[in-house]
Amino acid sequence: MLPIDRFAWTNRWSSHHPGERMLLAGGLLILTLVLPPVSTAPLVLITMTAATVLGAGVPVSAFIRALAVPAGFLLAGLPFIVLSLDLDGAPSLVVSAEGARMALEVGLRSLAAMSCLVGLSLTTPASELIPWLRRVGVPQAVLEIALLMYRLLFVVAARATAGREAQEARLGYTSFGRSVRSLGLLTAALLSRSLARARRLEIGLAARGFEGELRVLSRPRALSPRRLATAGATLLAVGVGGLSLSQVLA
Amino acid sequence: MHIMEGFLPPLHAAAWTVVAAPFLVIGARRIARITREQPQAKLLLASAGAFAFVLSALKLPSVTGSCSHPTGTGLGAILFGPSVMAVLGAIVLLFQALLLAHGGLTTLGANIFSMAIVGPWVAYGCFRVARPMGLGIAVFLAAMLGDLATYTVTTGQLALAFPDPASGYAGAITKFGGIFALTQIPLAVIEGLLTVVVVNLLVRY
Amino acid sequence: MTTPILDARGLCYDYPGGAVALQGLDLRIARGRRLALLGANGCGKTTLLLHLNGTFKPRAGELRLNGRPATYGRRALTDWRSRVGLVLQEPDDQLFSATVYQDVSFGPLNQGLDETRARACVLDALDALGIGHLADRPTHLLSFGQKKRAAIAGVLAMAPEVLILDEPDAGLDGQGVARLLQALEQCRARGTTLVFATHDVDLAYAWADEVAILVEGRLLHQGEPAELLGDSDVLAAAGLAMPLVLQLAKALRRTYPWTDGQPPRTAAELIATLEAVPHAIPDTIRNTPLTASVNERPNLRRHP
Amino acid sequence: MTTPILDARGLCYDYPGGAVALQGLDLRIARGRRLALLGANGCGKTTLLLHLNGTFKPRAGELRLNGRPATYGRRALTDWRSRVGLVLQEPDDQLFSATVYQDVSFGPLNQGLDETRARACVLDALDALGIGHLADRPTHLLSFGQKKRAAIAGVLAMAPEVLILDEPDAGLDGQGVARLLQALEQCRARGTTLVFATHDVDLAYAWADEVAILVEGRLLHQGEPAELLGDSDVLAAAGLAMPLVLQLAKALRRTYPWTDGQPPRTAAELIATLEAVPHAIPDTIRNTPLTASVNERPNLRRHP
Repeated sequence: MLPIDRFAWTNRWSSHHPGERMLLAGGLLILTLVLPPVSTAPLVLITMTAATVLGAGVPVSAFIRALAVPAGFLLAGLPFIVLSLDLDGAPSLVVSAEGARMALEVGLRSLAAMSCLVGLSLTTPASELIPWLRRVGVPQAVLEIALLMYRLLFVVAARATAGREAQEARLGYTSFGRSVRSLGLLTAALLSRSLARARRLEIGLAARGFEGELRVLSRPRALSPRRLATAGATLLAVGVGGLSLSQVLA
Repeated sequence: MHIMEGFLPPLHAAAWTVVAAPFLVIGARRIARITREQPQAKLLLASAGAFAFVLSALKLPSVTGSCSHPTGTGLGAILFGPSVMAVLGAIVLLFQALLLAHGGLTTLGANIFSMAIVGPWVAYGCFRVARPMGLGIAVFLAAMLGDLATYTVTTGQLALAFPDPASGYAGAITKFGGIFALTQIPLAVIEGLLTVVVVNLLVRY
Repeated sequence: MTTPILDARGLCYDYPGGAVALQGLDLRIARGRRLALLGANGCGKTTLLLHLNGTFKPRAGELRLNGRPATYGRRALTDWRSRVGLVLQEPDDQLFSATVYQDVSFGPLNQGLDETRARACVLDALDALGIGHLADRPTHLLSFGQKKRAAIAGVLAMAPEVLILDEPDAGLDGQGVARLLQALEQCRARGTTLVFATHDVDLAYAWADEVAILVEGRLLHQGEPAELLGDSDVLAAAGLAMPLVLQLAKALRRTYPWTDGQPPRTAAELIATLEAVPHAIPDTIRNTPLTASVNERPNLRRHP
Repeated sequence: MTTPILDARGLCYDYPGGAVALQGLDLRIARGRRLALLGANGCGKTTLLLHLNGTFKPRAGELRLNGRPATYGRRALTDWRSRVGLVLQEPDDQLFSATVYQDVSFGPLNQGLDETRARACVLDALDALGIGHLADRPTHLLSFGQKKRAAIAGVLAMAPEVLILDEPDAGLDGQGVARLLQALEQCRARGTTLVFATHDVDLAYAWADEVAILVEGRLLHQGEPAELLGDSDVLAAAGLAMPLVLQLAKALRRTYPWTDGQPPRTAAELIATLEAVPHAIPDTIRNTPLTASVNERPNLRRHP
């Protein structure tokens, strides 16, 4: 379960300061959104793929697999932007030039933006991104809940997977009706066991002096000026490249 | 139904974030107050959130053969109330973006508004209104209508972003609404049934 | 030689995210026997079990069920899972319903049995596991050992030809293990083939007709328990220790020899062997102090 | 006689819903020793442990910490839990943070240590458990044995005087148990008092300086391992079997006697004892067939 997370912890950059990757992926994401997509998006897609695969050493197959599902949804959705619905008279669907141009722009922008998201999440664990939310004013209690949730979702996921396997072994998913019933049983069991686990965790943490705050120390990691500069230069190059390419295309 | 990363124009993405923000601020304040009085509530809320995330990653049996996922919106709203659910839902959506590449960071505001705010509030309202008609019916209506409300909002969000060149917003709503009506209404019914099964079992425990 | 009920050849499986679980694993499960799958934690035991009932599909390799290659269509899987029952390690992962009776009826009803026949299967399975009196208890109020037996009953009620159990002794105390083995012996008496995955060499040695030793997703050896579990090289390669009874039997044999028959498999057998010896030991030996140094206590049990 | 570090007298505790867990339990934990709490599943071991660090408050009875009666105020509890560390059976019930390093830092920070000193405690604890190399690993990608050691490190980092472990060997294979015991021996070398709750008589016998046997929420006996675990009456009352090594040592003693010293505690010691014997066994014995009947295989290990 959750292969993206596994790569986030095991890639070549996982020991670096997460800020470096946030600068690169976040910067590219912003460029994708604000610059003309037709020229910028392909550059972003290429840069982000190269950074993730060649830089961080994430297998290209993993990158493609992570991108495949949302890209599939994107492909399924684009025809509805290309097709224009004429409601005057008998309703009819026609291909409109404006729709096609919009679909191209949205498709490219979205694909490039997804590559930034996937690149960031394949190289940086979610638990290292969440603490940054403190800077946009998210209260400490909510951050602690989010970080605890990150840990617990793997525990619950393991139980869900095993429960599903046990039900399948007993033929619980061989018809539609049985599937709904089995999934209902599994859901109810998971919920009550998740809440029971919360109570056991309360005992486990009380034994370690829990009195309200879930404060922990992280291993200090230094920002590398060299890598920050490289990321900044990349952003600059993609930005300038995207803008000038759009001039050429115009 | 998640709106994927980069799909919305930047202005729309920013606007939906602004719309969702007050609900999140209220929910976060409420959580901060609850956990100050009862620190253990942190563990309970995190467990519930982890459960909601995992539930959303389980495949829902579907008549059409396509795969979809229960949202758990209705169940969460009934159990925890809509304002807490807004924050839990927002965190779940963040994890879905980061761990599963479902949805996105720039579209987080829009997705939070449809799935963690409107859905739970509608489900909660339906539950309160329909409660006298019996637990099963109330739960079914809450979960189903909560889902449908989410899809309706998503349709509106997409239509606002991509008005039809010929027929404008009305045409866009018809187009996007049409797809969702075909694919999502059966799923909303299944989610309703599933939630009834779950609540019945929980009541019996 | 009869066709094995399950025959795995060259199974390979990788987990998403890159962890390799099985790398060309072979295994033959003969009908009507007790097979122990032995290996240290993380050797791929559980992954293998999930292949044996069709939950996982191997990337490469082949599985034969009663001589015919397995297919993964919906109907084929239904039939497969009716024949090969799988009990996971953690009973809480497989008990869902409110009462034991309801839970055990889950499988038979999914098999499409009518209520009367399903009821008969449920009562039969509860009886075989000696938990008929727990039928109406809520599952969450059972003790750990009771939960374990209820989980097994839920699979047994489907009348599988092979019953596969993942770490059946985990978490049970001595009496719990004894009761469980007794119940499983009942199943075997009805002709069910039994497969255990375990890291407990003592249990495997005492209980199995045959052992298969797994190392890093491969089969190291499959054969006679006494032979494989008495071979220090095999055990070292698998990261396992020799069963205690066998260690002692071998040590005794050096000083206190017996013939080349089968060595004893349980403490009871070993002691019976010792007691059968004429007590005619000369006084010179009888009075030799034999105590090991008491002050020096190795930390590791079972690791000589 | 020195004051015991923990002294429980007449503890009574009922669970809501009526289940009686402790009924007048006494226990003395002496400083610097290894105490094993033995009992069958459901005898109240875990409930007792939760009293020993103040998580549960007894309905009746008294607990003394270093000779002074325990109180349950917030400050008293904080101090108590700094002195008495409790490791639960299930590591997932105690690990809450994304990485091992973060998780282990939780306890020291709660004790009010400043960052520098907390970091030193974390590294020290990781080192004692031999998991320094896992510091930056995510908790959820650890193996079960690694999780167990991480959970222990999280408690050890608080430098408790007593370290209490619930079923520390549960779910670990032979090598995992060996590694864990090695790590705990490190803790003991620093002066930490160790308490295990377990149902594994073999482990308790090999490892403990003292055993306490619990039956139905009461202390049956507390004393020397060899004495209590060699007493069939005591064991029968507790629903426990005799440790295998002790069973064999006793059986050997009848046919193959040694002096009245301490019996061997591990297979290694027993074998060393046997190997120390002069091999002068008359040929009449050497040639007697000693094999137990092979066809008749008892189902129950360790239950003669």
